[in-house]
Amino acid sequence: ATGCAADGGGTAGAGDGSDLSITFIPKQLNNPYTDVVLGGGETGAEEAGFGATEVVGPLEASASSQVSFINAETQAGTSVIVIAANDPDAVGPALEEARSAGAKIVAFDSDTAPQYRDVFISQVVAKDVALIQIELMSEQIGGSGEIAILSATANATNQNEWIKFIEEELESNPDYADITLVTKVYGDDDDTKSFQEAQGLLQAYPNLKGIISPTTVGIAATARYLSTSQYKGQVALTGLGLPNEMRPFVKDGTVSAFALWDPAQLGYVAAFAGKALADGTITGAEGDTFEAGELGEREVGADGIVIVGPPTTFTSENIDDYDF
Amino acid sequence: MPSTPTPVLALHGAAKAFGPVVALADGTVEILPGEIHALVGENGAGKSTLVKILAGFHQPDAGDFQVGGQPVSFRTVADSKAAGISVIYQEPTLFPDLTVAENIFVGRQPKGRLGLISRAAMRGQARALFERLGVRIDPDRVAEGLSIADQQIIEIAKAISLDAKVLVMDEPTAALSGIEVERLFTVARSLRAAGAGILFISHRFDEVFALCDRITVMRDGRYINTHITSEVTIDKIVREMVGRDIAQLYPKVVAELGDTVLRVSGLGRAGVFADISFEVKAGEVVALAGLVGAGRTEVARAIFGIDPYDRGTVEVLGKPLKGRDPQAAIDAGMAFVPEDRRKQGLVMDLSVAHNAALTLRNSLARFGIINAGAERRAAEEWTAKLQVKTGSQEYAVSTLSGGNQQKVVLAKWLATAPRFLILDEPTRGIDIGTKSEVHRLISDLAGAGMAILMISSELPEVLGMADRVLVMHEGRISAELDRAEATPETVMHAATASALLTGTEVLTGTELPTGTELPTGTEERTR
Amino acid sequence: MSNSLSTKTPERPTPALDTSTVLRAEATGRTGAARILLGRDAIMIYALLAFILYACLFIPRFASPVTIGFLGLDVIPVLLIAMPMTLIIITGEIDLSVASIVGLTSATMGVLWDAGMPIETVLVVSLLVGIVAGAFNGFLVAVVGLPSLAVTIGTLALFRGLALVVIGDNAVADFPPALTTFFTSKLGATGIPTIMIGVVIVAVVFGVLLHLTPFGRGLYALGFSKEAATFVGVKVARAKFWLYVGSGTVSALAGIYWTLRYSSARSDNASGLELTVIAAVLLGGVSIFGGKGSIPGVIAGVLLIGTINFALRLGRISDVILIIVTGTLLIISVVAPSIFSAVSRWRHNRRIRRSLPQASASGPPTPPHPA
Amino acid sequence: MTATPTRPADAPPSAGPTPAARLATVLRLRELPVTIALIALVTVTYLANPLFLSSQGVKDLLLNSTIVIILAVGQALVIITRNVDLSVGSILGLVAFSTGTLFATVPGIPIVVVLLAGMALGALLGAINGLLVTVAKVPALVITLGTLYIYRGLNNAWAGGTQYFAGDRPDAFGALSVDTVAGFPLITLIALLVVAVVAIYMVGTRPGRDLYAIGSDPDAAKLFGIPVARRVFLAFLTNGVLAGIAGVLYASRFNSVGATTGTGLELDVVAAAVVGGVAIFGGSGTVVGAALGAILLTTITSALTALRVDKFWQQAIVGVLILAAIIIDRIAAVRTAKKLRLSEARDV
Ligand SMILES: Nc1ncnc2c1ncn2[C@@H]1O[C@H](COP(=O)(O)OP(=O)(O)OP(=O)(O)O)[C@@H](O)[C@H]1O
Ligand SMILES: Nc1ncnc2c1ncn2[C@@H]1O[C@H](COP(=O)(O)OP(=O)(O)OP(=O)(O)O)[C@@H](O)[C@H]1O
Ligand SMILES: [Mg+2]
Ligand SMILES: [Mg+2]
Repeated sequence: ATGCAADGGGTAGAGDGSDLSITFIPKQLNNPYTDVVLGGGETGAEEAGFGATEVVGPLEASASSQVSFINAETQAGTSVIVIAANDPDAVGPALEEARSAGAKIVAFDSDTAPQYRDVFISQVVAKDVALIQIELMSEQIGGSGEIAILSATANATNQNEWIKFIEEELESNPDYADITLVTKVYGDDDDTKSFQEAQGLLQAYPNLKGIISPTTVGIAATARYLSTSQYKGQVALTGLGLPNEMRPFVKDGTVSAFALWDPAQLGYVAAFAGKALADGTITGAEGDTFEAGELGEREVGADGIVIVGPPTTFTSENIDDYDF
Repeated sequence: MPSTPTPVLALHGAAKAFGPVVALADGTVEILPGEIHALVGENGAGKSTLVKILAGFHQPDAGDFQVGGQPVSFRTVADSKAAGISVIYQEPTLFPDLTVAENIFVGRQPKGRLGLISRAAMRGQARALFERLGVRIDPDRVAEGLSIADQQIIEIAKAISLDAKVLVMDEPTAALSGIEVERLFTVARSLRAAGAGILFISHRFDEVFALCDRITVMRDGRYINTHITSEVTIDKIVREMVGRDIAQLYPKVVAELGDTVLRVSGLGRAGVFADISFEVKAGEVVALAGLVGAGRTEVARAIFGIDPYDRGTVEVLGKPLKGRDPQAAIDAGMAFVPEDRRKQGLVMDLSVAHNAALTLRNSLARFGIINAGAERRAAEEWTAKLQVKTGSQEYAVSTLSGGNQQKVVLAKWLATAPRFLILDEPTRGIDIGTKSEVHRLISDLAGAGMAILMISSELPEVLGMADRVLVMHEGRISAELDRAEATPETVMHAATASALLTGTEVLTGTELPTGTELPTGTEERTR
Repeated sequence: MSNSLSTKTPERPTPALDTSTVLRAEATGRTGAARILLGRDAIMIYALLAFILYACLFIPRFASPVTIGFLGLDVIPVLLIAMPMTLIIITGEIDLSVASIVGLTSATMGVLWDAGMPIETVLVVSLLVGIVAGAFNGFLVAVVGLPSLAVTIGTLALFRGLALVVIGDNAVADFPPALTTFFTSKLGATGIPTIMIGVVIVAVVFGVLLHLTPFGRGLYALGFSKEAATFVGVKVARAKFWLYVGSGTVSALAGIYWTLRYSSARSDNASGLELTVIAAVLLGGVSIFGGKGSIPGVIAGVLLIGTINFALRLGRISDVILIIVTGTLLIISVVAPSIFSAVSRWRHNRRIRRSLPQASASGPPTPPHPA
Repeated sequence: MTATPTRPADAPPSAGPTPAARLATVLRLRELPVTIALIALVTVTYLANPLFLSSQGVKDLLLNSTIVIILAVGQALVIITRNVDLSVGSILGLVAFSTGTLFATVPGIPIVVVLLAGMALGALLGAINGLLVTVAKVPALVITLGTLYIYRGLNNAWAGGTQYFAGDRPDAFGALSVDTVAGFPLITLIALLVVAVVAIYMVGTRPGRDLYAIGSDPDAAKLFGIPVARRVFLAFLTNGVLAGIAGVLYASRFNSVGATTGTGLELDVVAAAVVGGVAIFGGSGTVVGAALGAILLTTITSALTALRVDKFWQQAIVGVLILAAIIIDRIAAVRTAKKLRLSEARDV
């Protein structure tokens, strides 16, 4: 599934790392997006030369449910813990304990508070993600009208950051002066709930021109609602989605364009960053660099953030080229 | 012996045990077609158990059972019904949420179009049945809240509507008034004429002798004898039922009376009882007699503070007692042995010791913690005095026999050293041996100066134990009789007398409780 | 006929007149040590010990003080709430709103702290919120007399909804570090969380209340039969009311713990915890019909689920297995006793059938027939 | 004061209920409060936001309640027998995922076959509940709490990270929740059919009435000879089948089905039945009431959104509604009981 890992035939990592172990703790198991990320992570971990790779995590994405998994990993003496935090603070104390027991902490996908981790592997520059979504939306609604945002959980770190940038951009950029953001709603990354929130939006705001959903579950559910309702083609939809999930809605015209990075790269880079931390090649300080397999060298930016790559825009033209 | 027709139903040597208790050791009865057959015996003789075996509800542990000459073995109630046996149980088995009509026809509702239940047909048939029984009950009201008498009538309607070969009636008349009983008899006789066999259970000998062709006597779970009614006397039947001299069973010692311990004046609760006034003195045993459903238990519960009352006062030793507060009653020196020991008297899963000390739990505690040693000692004292037979104080009471359970209930109340004791059916369903022990105890307690109010449905017990008898009828005290005045006739008359009058006569002079809502459409809803 | 019965009960004085002839000389039951060692609670405790032994031997790194620490911190909320829940279920009622009270308390803490109140005030007010929530349940169940299952499904939604109203989608995290570290600190090298002292106190209070006080005796009576309890002077409504207040209070304590342990106050904290608590309590031997159960059994039940949970995570076995194991244990724990009692009833009946005379042996009497 | 004086035992019984009595019967209906609440809610919302009753609005309302209606009807059956089934959410999840799996692995499989398969799976899971409850004679609350966990665990184990999306299923299947007949989406029509069939069964057939008798007094039912175990088993089985139907329709209606589908639905469903006037201790209530309860609870969410009420208030309002329903029910019961006690009483 990971385009990047497949075509490179990457080199196996250093031989001396086989006693190192890495564990991925996603927000929630059994989530398709997560599965793609973890697929990349496992490939990366193998190439980077970890002796043992594990994936553990809660079945429900709640703030505190990740803590006991971190605890168990601490006790198991895992060398690198890679985590996508459901809540930036709730996992903090547990991660501190893991660190003091010698583990290196890599946050990916969704950050923890910066003091609890060594590096954060970010999809893309947060602002870029925000900008591309508002840009796509503006194009589709002709630069004016009411829009709404349908997000994941109200506390999701990454979504909230993007939303913040979107709001700032709407205020500051004169191109978007005629666009008003009327409301933000939350589908909790639950298909049913997102579906009904989408429905409610359209009823409550009859003049709504478009919806931005910066979450894969939300955009798919909204697309499904729009495609089966009278609003199909009338209300624009964009955001971040998985090509495989969105394909039918792009084909039937419900959605004309949406964006995403390659999720597999996220896991892939996280594994290499973990290896570099464990080996002591980097400390997570700004300016540190490490080799991320076939993706080449990566640099740790301000606040310990590593950027993976630019987002891709998917349209009916290119969507068939991707399989994730 | 003349050749006889095949019995429609014949049961021989049926036995049934519940855990350690043998409820029925030799249940035997034969019912001929076109006969009304009485089954008599003391409380706990095993009559209802036998009925439940006929009904297929209990499977006998032993015995031989034939219907229409064919051996049968019922595994479920449905089997028995299918074999043409229709049963009225002693305790009403109505479904409170269903309508009256539906209660009658559950499981065999008349069907109308499309094979669906036809409510109209059901209503019509129910009305026809009630007409036959000469009563008016709205078939469309729910059964919840019906009086015991109405419930009983519905049970009867249900049973006769089955057109069964055998009709079994376990104390159907216990809650009925004279008119209703007469109606029931008319119906029973017509069923007999149509060739059905009827098994009739009653504690009222006048009914048994008026209605039945033959009488089977049971005692202590065993078949004793069967008589042709016209060839036997009440005396003989009673001797066979009791099997011993009454005097020996009721060792009454008249005690010297002391001060008034309990004074009840003008107690009333709308719709349940009214104008209840009486006194009980130290050393006195006052019996509260009456038919089942007369409201005796309700009065006792109100006195003890379990149920509320609207009017009147209760005084213990001259001090007025707060209503609706059993703890206050206990503190004032009252004790109450309730009628249903399984549900009201005991916590079946707790040990004998914990049960016996339950009433003392507050006084056994020091700094809020129960002193386990003191608890055990308190429990042991009374269970030993009453000779409760148990392997250990730590056994759950559910493992004891009924008689021993009743002794634990008595123990737990006597442990509070009460001045006034209410006994509601103190010997219901316990064996004769324990029964006489309980009677001796009652005498001893009265002798020691305790005031006792005893509710009993057993006339011999009432007559044998009481210094004074209060008879209740339809929620009022209809007679107060001295020990000398109290005979089976005077008590029964007071318990039923006014029911023999017509409704209007009963009503004259009855004041309406003030502030009572008059429900609209009552004549439609009720009889 | 009567001989065959009475020979079995030689010590009874009046066998010939006795309907309730006892077949066996004495009722069966267990006394003293046997009663304690073979009871339902004891079985739970054995199961717990057996599992701990297994985990120590076969699950790498399980046998370490670190386990005690993490395990302790994990089970605290369930352990706390299980205490009042045990008492409530013993009286035959239920409280489904506990997890929502945790959420409401947490939300209240977040908002008040965020508004700049001193932490002492925040804690007191949050605790009061829990108490009021419990009293509200208690009022509806005990005073108005509504079915607790329905009431607490309603307040489950209501309290969680109020939590949302209070804090919305915010999360408050910046609680005083001294406090949050205290909540995860351990007692020296033992690995036992410091806060466990408080939990033990709560457990002891409820254990004593249930097993050693007049109030507790009354609760068993109440759970077995409301009537039986009323007759011995138990104030039914009052007892139930205070139990729900207790439940609200302890749920609030759990909410405070939750918020400070994870240093995160949110409206969705502990959502779904009610079923976990109830499952643990039932597993601990409390009968859903009331009247049966004990605090030691429940503690063993909570710890058993907690330990299995932790061991599975340590062995990196998916939570999927945990869910299935929890469900299966729960079913076995209620089905097994009923199978045992069915078997023993069947054996008892068979014995009775053998010991009772058969009808054919006694010969049917020939009652007179009307001429 | 009572009917006693007018008790001429042989007075002719009247022919049928008077109009006044009929009105009284209507007023005593347990479904009345929920119906009034629903009408009031819809009216108020419509006046504030006419879009609420646009054709799309109505369609959405109906679609939203469809799944819960079916589940509430099944739950009502079980509750009426004085039991409860907490495992319905997990059953729905398993069936929904197996529906997705069927479409994905057997291309071209007819929709009817999938529906039947879903019902069969639901029946199996419901039968397991029913067997455990009736054979082992243990409380349904405990058993179904156990199977809630087990079924959910099985679904998680089976599905893992796999999810099936709308695109994996034939268009005709998705169209079930899009196409309308007379303004009613097809899946809603299926739900209404289910309500009608079960309602007729409960009102018009003997086994249906037996369920009420059992819930009203289980001991009396046994004494009376009703096959209690068989009927209760049947109620659990039927509930399983209905949860199965709901699971299949869920897959038609929503975008994705996977490991977590149906989580947390159980209490909503019980709440819907309770709000609809089904007594939690059995014996009374109707499936139509339960369906109305389901509609009310799902509509309230949409209505509050349409009214732009802060979404944070929604859940609290749902809680208040549930409490109001049981309190109203209680008040009615107490009043009836008092009336009956006084009217039935002897002249004291
Ligand atoms: N289910 C049961 N479990 C234990 N003991 C029982 C049970 N049913 C009846 N018994 C006992 O069996 C004995 C006989 O009871 P039964 O009800 O048959 O008497 P009865 O002749 O009908 O008395 P009554 O005239 O009071 O109705 C009693 O001692 C009673 O306590
Ligand atoms: N919950 C109730 N609602 C309405 N009426 C009731 C209720 N409980 C009892 N009654 C009525 O009160 C009357 C007294 O009932 P109860 O059976 O307690 O009398 P009793 O004299 O104690 O009889 P016994 O002790 O022999 O059973 C009955 O006629 C019954 O209809
Ligand atoms: Mg009897
Ligand atoms: Mg009585």
